[in-house]
Amino acid sequence: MSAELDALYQEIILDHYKNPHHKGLRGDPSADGTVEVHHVNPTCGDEVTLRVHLEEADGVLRVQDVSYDAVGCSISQASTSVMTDLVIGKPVEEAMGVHEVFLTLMQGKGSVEPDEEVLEDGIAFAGVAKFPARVKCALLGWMAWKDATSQSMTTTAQGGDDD
Amino acid sequence: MSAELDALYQEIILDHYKNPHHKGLRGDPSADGTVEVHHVNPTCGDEVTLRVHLEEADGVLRVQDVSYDAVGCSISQASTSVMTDLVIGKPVEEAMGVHEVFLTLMQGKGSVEPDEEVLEDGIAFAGVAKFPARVKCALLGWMAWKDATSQSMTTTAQGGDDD
Amino acid sequence: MEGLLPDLEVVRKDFPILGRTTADGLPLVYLDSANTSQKPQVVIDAMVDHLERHNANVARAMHLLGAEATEAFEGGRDKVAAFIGAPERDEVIFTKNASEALNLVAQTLGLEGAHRVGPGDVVVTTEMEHHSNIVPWQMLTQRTGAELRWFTFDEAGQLDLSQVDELITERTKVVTFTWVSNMLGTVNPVAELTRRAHEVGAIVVVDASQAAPQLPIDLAAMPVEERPDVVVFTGHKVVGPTGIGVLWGRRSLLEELPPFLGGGEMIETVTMERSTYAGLPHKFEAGTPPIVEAVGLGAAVDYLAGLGMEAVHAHEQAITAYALEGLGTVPGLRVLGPLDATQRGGAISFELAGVHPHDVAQVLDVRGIAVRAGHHCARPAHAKFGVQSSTRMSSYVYTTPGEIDALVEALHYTRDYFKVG
Amino acid sequence: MEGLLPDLEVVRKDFPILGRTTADGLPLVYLDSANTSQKPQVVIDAMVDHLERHNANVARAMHLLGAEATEAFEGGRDKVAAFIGAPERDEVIFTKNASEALNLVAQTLGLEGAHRVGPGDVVVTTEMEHHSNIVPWQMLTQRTGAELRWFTFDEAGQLDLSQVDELITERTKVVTFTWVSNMLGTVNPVAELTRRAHEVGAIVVVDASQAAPQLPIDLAAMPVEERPDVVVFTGHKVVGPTGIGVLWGRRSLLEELPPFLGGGEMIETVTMERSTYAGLPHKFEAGTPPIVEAVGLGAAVDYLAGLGMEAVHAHEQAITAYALEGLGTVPGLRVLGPLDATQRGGAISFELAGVHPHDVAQVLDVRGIAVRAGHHCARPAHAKFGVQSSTRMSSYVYTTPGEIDALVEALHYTRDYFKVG
Ligand SMILES: Cc1ncc(COP(=O)(O)O)c(C=O)c1O
Ligand SMILES: Cc1ncc(COP(=O)(O)O)c(C=O)c1O
Repeated sequence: MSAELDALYQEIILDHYKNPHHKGLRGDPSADGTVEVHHVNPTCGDEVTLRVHLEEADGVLRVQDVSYDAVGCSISQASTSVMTDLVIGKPVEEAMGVHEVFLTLMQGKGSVEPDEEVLEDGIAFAGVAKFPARVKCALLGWMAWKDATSQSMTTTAQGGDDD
Repeated sequence: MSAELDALYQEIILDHYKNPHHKGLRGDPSADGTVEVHHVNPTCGDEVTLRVHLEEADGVLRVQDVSYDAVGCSISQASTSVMTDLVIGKPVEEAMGVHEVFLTLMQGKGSVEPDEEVLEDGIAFAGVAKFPARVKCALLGWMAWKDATSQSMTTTAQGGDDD
Repeated sequence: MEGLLPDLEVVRKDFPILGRTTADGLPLVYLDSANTSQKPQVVIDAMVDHLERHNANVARAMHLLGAEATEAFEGGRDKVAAFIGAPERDEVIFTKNASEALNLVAQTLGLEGAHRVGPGDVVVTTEMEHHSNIVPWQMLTQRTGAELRWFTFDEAGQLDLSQVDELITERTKVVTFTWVSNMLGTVNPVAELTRRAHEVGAIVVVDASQAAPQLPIDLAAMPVEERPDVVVFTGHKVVGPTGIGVLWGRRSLLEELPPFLGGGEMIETVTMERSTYAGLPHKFEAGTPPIVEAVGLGAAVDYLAGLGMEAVHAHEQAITAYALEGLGTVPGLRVLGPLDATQRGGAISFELAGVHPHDVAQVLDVRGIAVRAGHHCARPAHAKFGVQSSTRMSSYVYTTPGEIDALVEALHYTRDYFKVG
Repeated sequence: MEGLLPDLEVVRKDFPILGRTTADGLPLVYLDSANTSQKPQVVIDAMVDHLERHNANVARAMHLLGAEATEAFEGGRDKVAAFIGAPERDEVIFTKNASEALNLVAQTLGLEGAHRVGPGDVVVTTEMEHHSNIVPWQMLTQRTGAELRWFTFDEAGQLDLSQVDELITERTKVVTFTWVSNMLGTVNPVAELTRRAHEVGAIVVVDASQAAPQLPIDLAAMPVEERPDVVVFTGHKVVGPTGIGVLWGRRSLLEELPPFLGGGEMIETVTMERSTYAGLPHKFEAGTPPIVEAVGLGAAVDYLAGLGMEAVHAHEQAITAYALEGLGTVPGLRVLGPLDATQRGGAISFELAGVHPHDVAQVLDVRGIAVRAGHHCARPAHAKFGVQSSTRMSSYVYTTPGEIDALVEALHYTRDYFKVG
């Protein structure tokens, strides 16, 4: 019983929940390359307002910053915190790849081996995949990030027509 | 099997079906005391257009005439035909009484003994009461008559305010 | 007989009700499947198992039963999506029946969106529709000031396609028609009508209430210009329970339409001042959905898929051909609809000279044979033939040639009983 | 404990699902009945018997099975009418759920009739409604240019009735509120609010989704000025199946409202040009109705009537009192709603300091205890308390004091597990 719970609530998750990284909205929401989105899990009402700032340098588009305000359960809060650790500073393309890997893990119903190289603290969510009702929680922040990033890429691509 | 059918399709019913009484609309629909109604059995689409002419004489309101056009099954056609025989010429109050007796017979699920004194050919419908789906057929013409008569009484009552 | 389901006797054993007899001990001959189909044991068992072991509300419950119920319910959606080859499973919306699905589309088209129907616009339907595909469009056109027009059909029960150019014009916003007529049995040319409607930018709404039980449907395999924008059908005619209907719609159209019913499940967030709405399919599923019904419907379409819809279709055609032949031997009997079994569905409406349909049905019923008498919710189509009602026999996967024989014999008996001929 | 159902252990045996265990072999403690109730064997059996022996379409079928199915379906209506003491059985309309019933009223009030809602009119609801009794009225007022206003409630979960004069005025066309709140448990003063609304000629729509399962309702016995004009509830919360809801409405009002969905069953005659509509109840029941669901619902309300609604109510109150007491022993736990069990329904929502409701529900679930976490489709009411979500336990006729003990113990464990306190 407790073992089952422990598989879900890994120490890493509870740590991120108590001390979330990169929390609190930062930066100028109207700056070039910045997009803010608001996502909701209609099932339970968990919400996240998330801001992504992309910047291009040397022909590579990077996730310059991600910040957020959120209310929700331990899983959604910790997952958003871990997500920011994983994507901030990475080239967008690479970060999208990490998102894919995390998504595959979550949708695997517990049958996917997590890759620590790629997911770092994110491997703690392997147990969540066995709780279908919680998968949405773990994905809330990631989905918001992906949405904001895609939107920013569209605007950035339009703004950067001349290169 | 055939006995069951014969209980429903009494000779009297088939006779009225083949040779309906008082069929064909008559009289002036806009005459004082005349009301025309159109009733439908939505289940099967059977229809009747029925005209009632009431007239007062010696302080008694009478069913002067009933005429109709109708399409429908043997039961609804025969029942309308029998109804006209029963109500034409009677004081409205008495005719309404006959209607009540017929209604009671039809809603009795076969447990009510028909009263030949009152219902005459109408007793042939006693068997219909055992076929719930056909009760509506047997009542179509009666309901139309009652509706038209009630409407006519209201207008007649209004017209006759001064007596 | 060729084309019959190979294991017909086994199939019949799957349907417990077929073991029933009348009060006189006569076997039941159920020839009213176009009205509603009977249910195989697997459908009943799936519903019982759900109610006895997994019942909970869906989506919003995160406990064990809630997760199981949600999986079962959404599993029903997956099965239905597979059954019709839906391009996307989230395009499958559960309604309460086919009628609600048609109203959902007709009513929301009157409210907003690129396809909004307004004054001067034309909605085209046909004269052979079920009332459920006429009345919603009358309401829409009356409320919006649009015009309702319709294809007529000929003596043989075929739509008059020479009216296409006149009816499907730049003014036409919606073209709607039944895939298979529930009264005439006619199979309409979905691909051709859809292509023509799409050419003028109209959306196409197809009533597949009689098609889904009988024809293999693979939406994803249709060329997109020939694929309707909306296809609806109803659970109880595909061996599923009442209380559930299906609306499949092209995602882009469904996203453009405003919500229909408001309430729980269909929202994203709610404040007292305003609300935002959930994505597909939940946007159109207000309140607690038909959960045990989706479980039953999932089992039902799986059952039909197990028989194979090609085989089901072949069976219907074989029985229909046999029935048309048998009915032809009854003097004074006139079939209303196409006479070639390969060109029609399995509902056969007919008149019997001198005997009213109710009386026909009554005599048959006393012999244990269930047919339908009345207008079959298709009054305009009856009016076309100058009749008010007809008798209809309709077969399904469990119908045997022997049952058709019983029908034909009973019709002869009916004529004798009423002394016609 | 006083007030419990005398044969509680026998009652529990009536519900097959209560015999289930979790994967770990723990007994199931189902405390999510306000979300949906479990089903007794008699309800399941009635549905199975119908599907296996009497299934046919209703009203329009005149054969043996058709007559049996019609009798069973209309018998369900009679039973429901008796359950709520409806003045007339034909005033009972079957919808797909409570949400559809509320939308039916809200949408048709926007179309025509003496009570038609238009620009400048006011619709009054409350801040403690289920989304299904907020969103339809938002849609109505947005579409018609009317104004939506609402009663707020206080910290104790009681409506602020000092707002009556300000909210219920000559401009007010509709007053709608929940009889029993699904989140707070508050029981609202139906008679008083209805009387005030009737004084200004407003119609009163009461959401009895949580009241019907718990309180004896006898509409015919209410003084007419205190009797709401419309009362709705949903089948799956009164131990019936999903796929069916109930709308009771005063005949004269229902006759005045235009039809909602168009189609089969709700018509009188149809021509291509126009249609006329059937009388009550069929006018509002387009398409094939929820037949097997009405059979199940009939058996369900009969089951509850058999227990006696007074006894059911007493049981809820006893369990609720016991639960409030037990929850009071958990440090950091705050109940959102009235604290006096005699003044409330059986749904208890609470916060547990330091642990998010999802995490509470998760820990409980692992111990076999099913509660609900989230906004319970009452976001505005949660916002009022400054929270986004809460945990909710809700009991029913099968709930035992032992199950409440298990809940309370599990909440203590939850605090330990998350190291709060
Ligand atoms: C108070 C209240 N109103 C309305 C509803 C909606 O019921 P349904 O989801 O069955 O439409 C519910 C239940 O979810 C409820 O608790
Ligand atoms: C062609 C057709 N369309 C629509 C319907 C309506 O289906 P439902 O009554 O389940 O809404 C039917 C069946 O009655 C039908 O045969």
